[in-house]
Amino acid sequence: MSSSQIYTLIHSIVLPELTKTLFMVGVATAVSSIIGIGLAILLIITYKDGLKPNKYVYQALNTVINIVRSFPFIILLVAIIPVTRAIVGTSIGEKAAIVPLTIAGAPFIARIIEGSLREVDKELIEAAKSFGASNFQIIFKIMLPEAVPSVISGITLAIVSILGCTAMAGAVGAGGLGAVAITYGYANFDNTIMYGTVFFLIILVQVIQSIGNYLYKVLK
Amino acid sequence: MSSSQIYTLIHSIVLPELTKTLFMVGVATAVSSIIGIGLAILLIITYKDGLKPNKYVYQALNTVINIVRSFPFIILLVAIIPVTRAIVGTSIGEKAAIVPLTIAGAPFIARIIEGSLREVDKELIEAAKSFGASNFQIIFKIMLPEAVPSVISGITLAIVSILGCTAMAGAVGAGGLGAVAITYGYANFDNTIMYGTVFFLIILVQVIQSIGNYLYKVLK
Amino acid sequence: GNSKSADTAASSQEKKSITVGTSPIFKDIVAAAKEDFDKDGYVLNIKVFDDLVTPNIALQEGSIDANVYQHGPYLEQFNQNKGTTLAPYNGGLVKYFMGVFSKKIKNINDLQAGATVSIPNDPSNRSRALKMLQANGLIKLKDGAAMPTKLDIVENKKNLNIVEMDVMKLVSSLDDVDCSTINSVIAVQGNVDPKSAIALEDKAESDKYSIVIAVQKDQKVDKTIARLETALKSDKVKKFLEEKYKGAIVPLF
Amino acid sequence: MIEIRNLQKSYGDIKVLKNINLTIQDGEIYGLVGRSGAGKSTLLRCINGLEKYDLGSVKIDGFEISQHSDHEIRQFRKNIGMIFQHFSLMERKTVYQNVALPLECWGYNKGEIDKRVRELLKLVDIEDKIHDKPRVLSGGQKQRVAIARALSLNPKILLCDEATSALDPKTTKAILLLLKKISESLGIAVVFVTHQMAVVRAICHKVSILEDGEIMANGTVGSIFLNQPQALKNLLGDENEEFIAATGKNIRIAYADNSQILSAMAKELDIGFSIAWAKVEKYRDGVLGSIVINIDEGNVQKVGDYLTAAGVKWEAVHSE
Amino acid sequence: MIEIRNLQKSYGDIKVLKNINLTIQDGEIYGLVGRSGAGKSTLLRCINGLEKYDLGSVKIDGFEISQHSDHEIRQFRKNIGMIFQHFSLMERKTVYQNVALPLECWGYNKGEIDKRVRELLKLVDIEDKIHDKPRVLSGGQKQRVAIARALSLNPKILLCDEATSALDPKTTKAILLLLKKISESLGIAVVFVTHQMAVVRAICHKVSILEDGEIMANGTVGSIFLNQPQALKNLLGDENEEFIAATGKNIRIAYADNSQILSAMAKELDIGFSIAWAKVEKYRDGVLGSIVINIDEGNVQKVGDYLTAAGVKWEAVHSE
Ligand SMILES: Nc1ncnc2c1ncn2[C@@H]1O[C@H](COP(=O)(O)OP(=O)(O)OP(=O)(O)O)[C@@H](O)[C@H]1O
Ligand SMILES: Nc1ncnc2c1ncn2[C@@H]1O[C@H](COP(=O)(O)OP(=O)(O)OP(=O)(O)O)[C@@H](O)[C@H]1O
Ligand SMILES: [Mg+2]
Ligand SMILES: [Mg+2]
Repeated sequence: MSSSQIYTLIHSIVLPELTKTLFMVGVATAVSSIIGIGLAILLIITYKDGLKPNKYVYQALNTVINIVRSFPFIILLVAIIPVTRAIVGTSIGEKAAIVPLTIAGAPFIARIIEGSLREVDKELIEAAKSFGASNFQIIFKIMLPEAVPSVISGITLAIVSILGCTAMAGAVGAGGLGAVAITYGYANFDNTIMYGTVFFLIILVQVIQSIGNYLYKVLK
Repeated sequence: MSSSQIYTLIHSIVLPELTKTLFMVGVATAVSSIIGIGLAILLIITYKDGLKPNKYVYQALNTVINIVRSFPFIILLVAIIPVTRAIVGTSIGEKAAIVPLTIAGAPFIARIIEGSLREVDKELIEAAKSFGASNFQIIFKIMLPEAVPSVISGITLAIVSILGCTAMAGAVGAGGLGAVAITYGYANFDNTIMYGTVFFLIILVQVIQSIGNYLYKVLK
Repeated sequence: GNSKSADTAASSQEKKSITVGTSPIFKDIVAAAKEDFDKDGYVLNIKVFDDLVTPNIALQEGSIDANVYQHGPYLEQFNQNKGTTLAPYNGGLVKYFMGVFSKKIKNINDLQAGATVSIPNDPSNRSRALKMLQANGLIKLKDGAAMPTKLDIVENKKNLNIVEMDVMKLVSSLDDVDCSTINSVIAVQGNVDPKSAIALEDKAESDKYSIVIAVQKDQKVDKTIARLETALKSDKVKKFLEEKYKGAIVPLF
Repeated sequence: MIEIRNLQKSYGDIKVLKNINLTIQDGEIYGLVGRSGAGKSTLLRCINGLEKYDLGSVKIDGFEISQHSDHEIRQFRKNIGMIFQHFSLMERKTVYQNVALPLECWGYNKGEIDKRVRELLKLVDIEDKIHDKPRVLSGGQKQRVAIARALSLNPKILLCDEATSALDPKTTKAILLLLKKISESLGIAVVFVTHQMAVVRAICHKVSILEDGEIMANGTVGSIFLNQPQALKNLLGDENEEFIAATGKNIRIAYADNSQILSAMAKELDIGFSIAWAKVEKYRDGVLGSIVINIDEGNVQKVGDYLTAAGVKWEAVHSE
Repeated sequence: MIEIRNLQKSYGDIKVLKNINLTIQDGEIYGLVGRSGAGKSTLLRCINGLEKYDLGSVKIDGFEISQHSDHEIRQFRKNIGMIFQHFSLMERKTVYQNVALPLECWGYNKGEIDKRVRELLKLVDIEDKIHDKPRVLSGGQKQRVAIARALSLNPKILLCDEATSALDPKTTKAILLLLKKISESLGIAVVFVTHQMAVVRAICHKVSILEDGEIMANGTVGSIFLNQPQALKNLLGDENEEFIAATGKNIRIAYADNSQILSAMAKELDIGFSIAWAKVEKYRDGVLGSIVINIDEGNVQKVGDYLTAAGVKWEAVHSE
């Protein structure tokens, strides 16, 4: 690759698409983390040994999560177009991509956080009960704080997976590094663009993972 | 949907494609679990506080995992065609799809298992050291067994994610339920096939998740 | 109130900035037209969709003003199945053709029983590929299937193993299959000489599949779309096509 | 007041608590002793409802946990502090935050919390580790944090599960003194599960001995240690092996109050004795214990008669 | 033989061990006592190399852990059993599997393992929980499993970190007897960290008192308890408050061997005394302890002279 090619690649593709990618991944991660954590909490609370066991709610949530996770992403993208349009006013572009990314990300994160919360020592929960902590407090002051490091590494995993999904968001014209790698690189048999963009994706993943590992270490 | 349509759907699509799907997911999960667990163990061993800290090995593995995770799946599919051909003799069909599925699954599983292993109580590892357990034994007789429930829920998560990827494996002519849902249902404007196949995907995910949850409960 | 209605009037006839959806394959052609279009304050926004369904959905919902990626029959079928109200804007723009390519055989009749044939897995190319195989006497399709799929094969004498896959993968699949049905655009981009085809789609057949500019039936920006058409059908674009695709994409203007 | 009536609890087939009856008054420090696995921790956990029971009732000031709403149970538990056998500290919070947690949960304001936490950490003498996480604490330090946390809400009832097992003698004394003071001044009931008889003697008014989920003996500490019921012997083990008696006979004397029985006996009977074993300790407000004296075989009859006449409990103990 | 020379260890700025020197012979049971946080556990963990130290050396039969390969260290640790303060049992393995684990790791065959595990579980009296997971065990039951595990490989050195803190008195005695027997018959060295002075008296030959990371007193158990060094007093706390003396004076007598000093004194001086406090216990093979007698103020001089003449250590202690 000549240096002028590299310059063009970076200027006309990488920088603008990187911004889009960060925007999509950032917003989708933030929102799906909130939803995912919420779902995970509900799962943990209503679980058989949970704070407020409720078979029906648990099963319902469990099933909804499984259903959403069952959809191939591209089908999900289209199936929820009415929802997307209702939320962002259009079904194309990076804003529109955030909705399916979030909907796909949330149940994934829910499962991960559910796993982290399940590993919190039962004795700590009992200790909290013993001084009269409410279920709300047990979740937010005991379980979540104790699970923070493993929640962090779970969310790091999720961010990278969501980043992977943004590549498919090219289907709704959202752009982003992954989509460019596919539409300009892969679909055009242009290895320069393909591997060039993937290279920046690699750097991005490396950065995300390093931040995740660092936070884990600090918080542990 | 009429009953004859359902019959056709099940007979000519669901059953053969389900078999393919199970084959791909099964083999890919098995192999990528083995590789992923291996990688996770190496990460844990060579980590700063690990049993045999080694900055270089750790960083190298970490980077390789990040690189593989950076590739959009469809690009990975192309990028490793020579590898696929070397392993299974062809780059098309469900056998060929197993290679990229495995390569994409392994680093994902590695990250999940790494997380599970990191949560194993340090005191247990010390106890094992105190009676002279080898590093090998500490990994296989203490850390992995203690982490089994969380490994199980991690692998459950991975299976569902790999199942999601099989939909994209249609790109190399692998077929499978997800690919049919996309190419015959979605792209062919056939909602019967699309939602029909997705329905079976949902059942599949539900079954996978239930087995995972059950094993978790029993093993915990 | 006054200025607003003026705006609406202007945009209904000649919106100065339009967005056109396209696919990875046709994005370069649209891009080649951009220079001519982008004069006198007009702006052409190009949105590349990595999918064959979403550009039409986007067009129907009004998120884009036109799209350039599909052939007429596909658009028709789409309207029928999805209840959309899209229409081609005038006639065809360009066309490409399907061919059978192989690294193993020189003549399509040499295809052994049980041979593996790879075909595209998207409906617009798949149907053409299957019809081409039928035309070459390899299979028989159910009568009247407008966009046939593998499920519509009623006879497969040579018991061919037909593998559907992503169009982009067809070229690389040549190493693994006995032959492959690849359209000329993909072939040329994948460094396969379209002239090396061992069988070709009927000319009459490929004429049916000319790529169109699709718009909403009751679209309100007629003048701007006309400008788009003009830009696309320019000599500049023609030259670009000849240089880049070497006959794999045939201009219909 | 804690009233436990006909309490029963099983884990699967194993009956862990069998028909427990117990009444603990306000201001009383109640010892719960018994062999490992006897069900002490389980009984304690039934009191604040962390453990469900199969039959019977546990009432605290008339409040029966199984009949109340979540909200009421929380309110109820606010008044019951518990020190857990395994400490159960939050690993990711500092010492300060661990002790502050109950206060935060009950909505105390920052100033109050700060004051109370510092005061408690001073009481348990762990101020120097205030911003450390439990991970870096020694066993005894963790236990002290657990004690501080249990006291944070000024409970009316305190449940202590081997709350001084990891503490050195001096710290143990200080903590016991603290508990005694709190109990006396505020009239709170303390239930103290322990294996340390010295602890029972030092602060408990009453004690129950659990054996395999049953209360086999209970009463005031004085009566239990004086009367040495079989349950106590089972718990303490055969102590014979502890006495050296190369020659002569060993006689165990139950020693209570400040009597001069030994010097008087030496003089009156004009005999000599050595002490083979003794444990006489201040027990709340008197002294209490046993002394095993070693006398010549020939003097056994005399000594026995003398002690009986003086109204002192005694028995001959067999040496190895 | 364990030889510790000039051992130093810090966590950040905090010096946890300051210049520790200690020699422990084979067959010796060595007590390590000290206040909570004094560094006992840390010192113990330095012995088998679980903790790295900053300066000094720890040698076991001449083997210094920092100078050896992994393989040698494993072999070395095989001979050092350790009972952890927090038990450190594998949560997902049964009692049986926990005890079998070290044996499995050292490649014993199934039959040997089964025999040894059952034998050990019988020794610590926990056979009835053999297939239970630690989660359902009581504190003392867990501790017994930890003890069994530490003994599984027939170690030559046994490191015990408060190994009987969760056990009832009878079980404690049984375990101590077991350790003593093992140590005597196999000549193994036992290092016993504990807060229970009774344990020290019962089985230890020698004892060191740690204070803030320094050994402030050490010697045979007899000499330490007789001489009552300041470090011991610091550890046990001020015991004055334990004596009741409404009237008269309290005198503490260091009581050793089977002397008849008290009866003789009563007769010869013709005085009466009551016992305000006493702890006389069998210590390994003799008796040892202190007795605090309460006498009339007027007799103090007489009694003092008498005791001094008889060569008995004594001191006047102040009551509240
Ligand atoms: N969750 C459980 N499932 C089954 N059995 C249990 C469970 N918890 C406790 N047990 C059993 O109940 C019995 C009583 O346990 P508990 O913890 O109350 O004993 P404890 O008197 O506190 O003993 P220690 O002094 O050793 O702490 C034990 O035999 C124990 O194994
Ligand atoms: N990982 C660590 N990081 C920092 N400080 C530590 C760490 N481990 C122990 N300490 C500190 O070292 C000191 C000695 O701890 P150690 O556990 O040896 O005490 P100990 O004598 O065993 O006390 P206890 O009788 O309470 O168990 C304590 O003050 C403790 O806070
Ligand atoms: Mg207990
Ligand atoms: Mg310690």
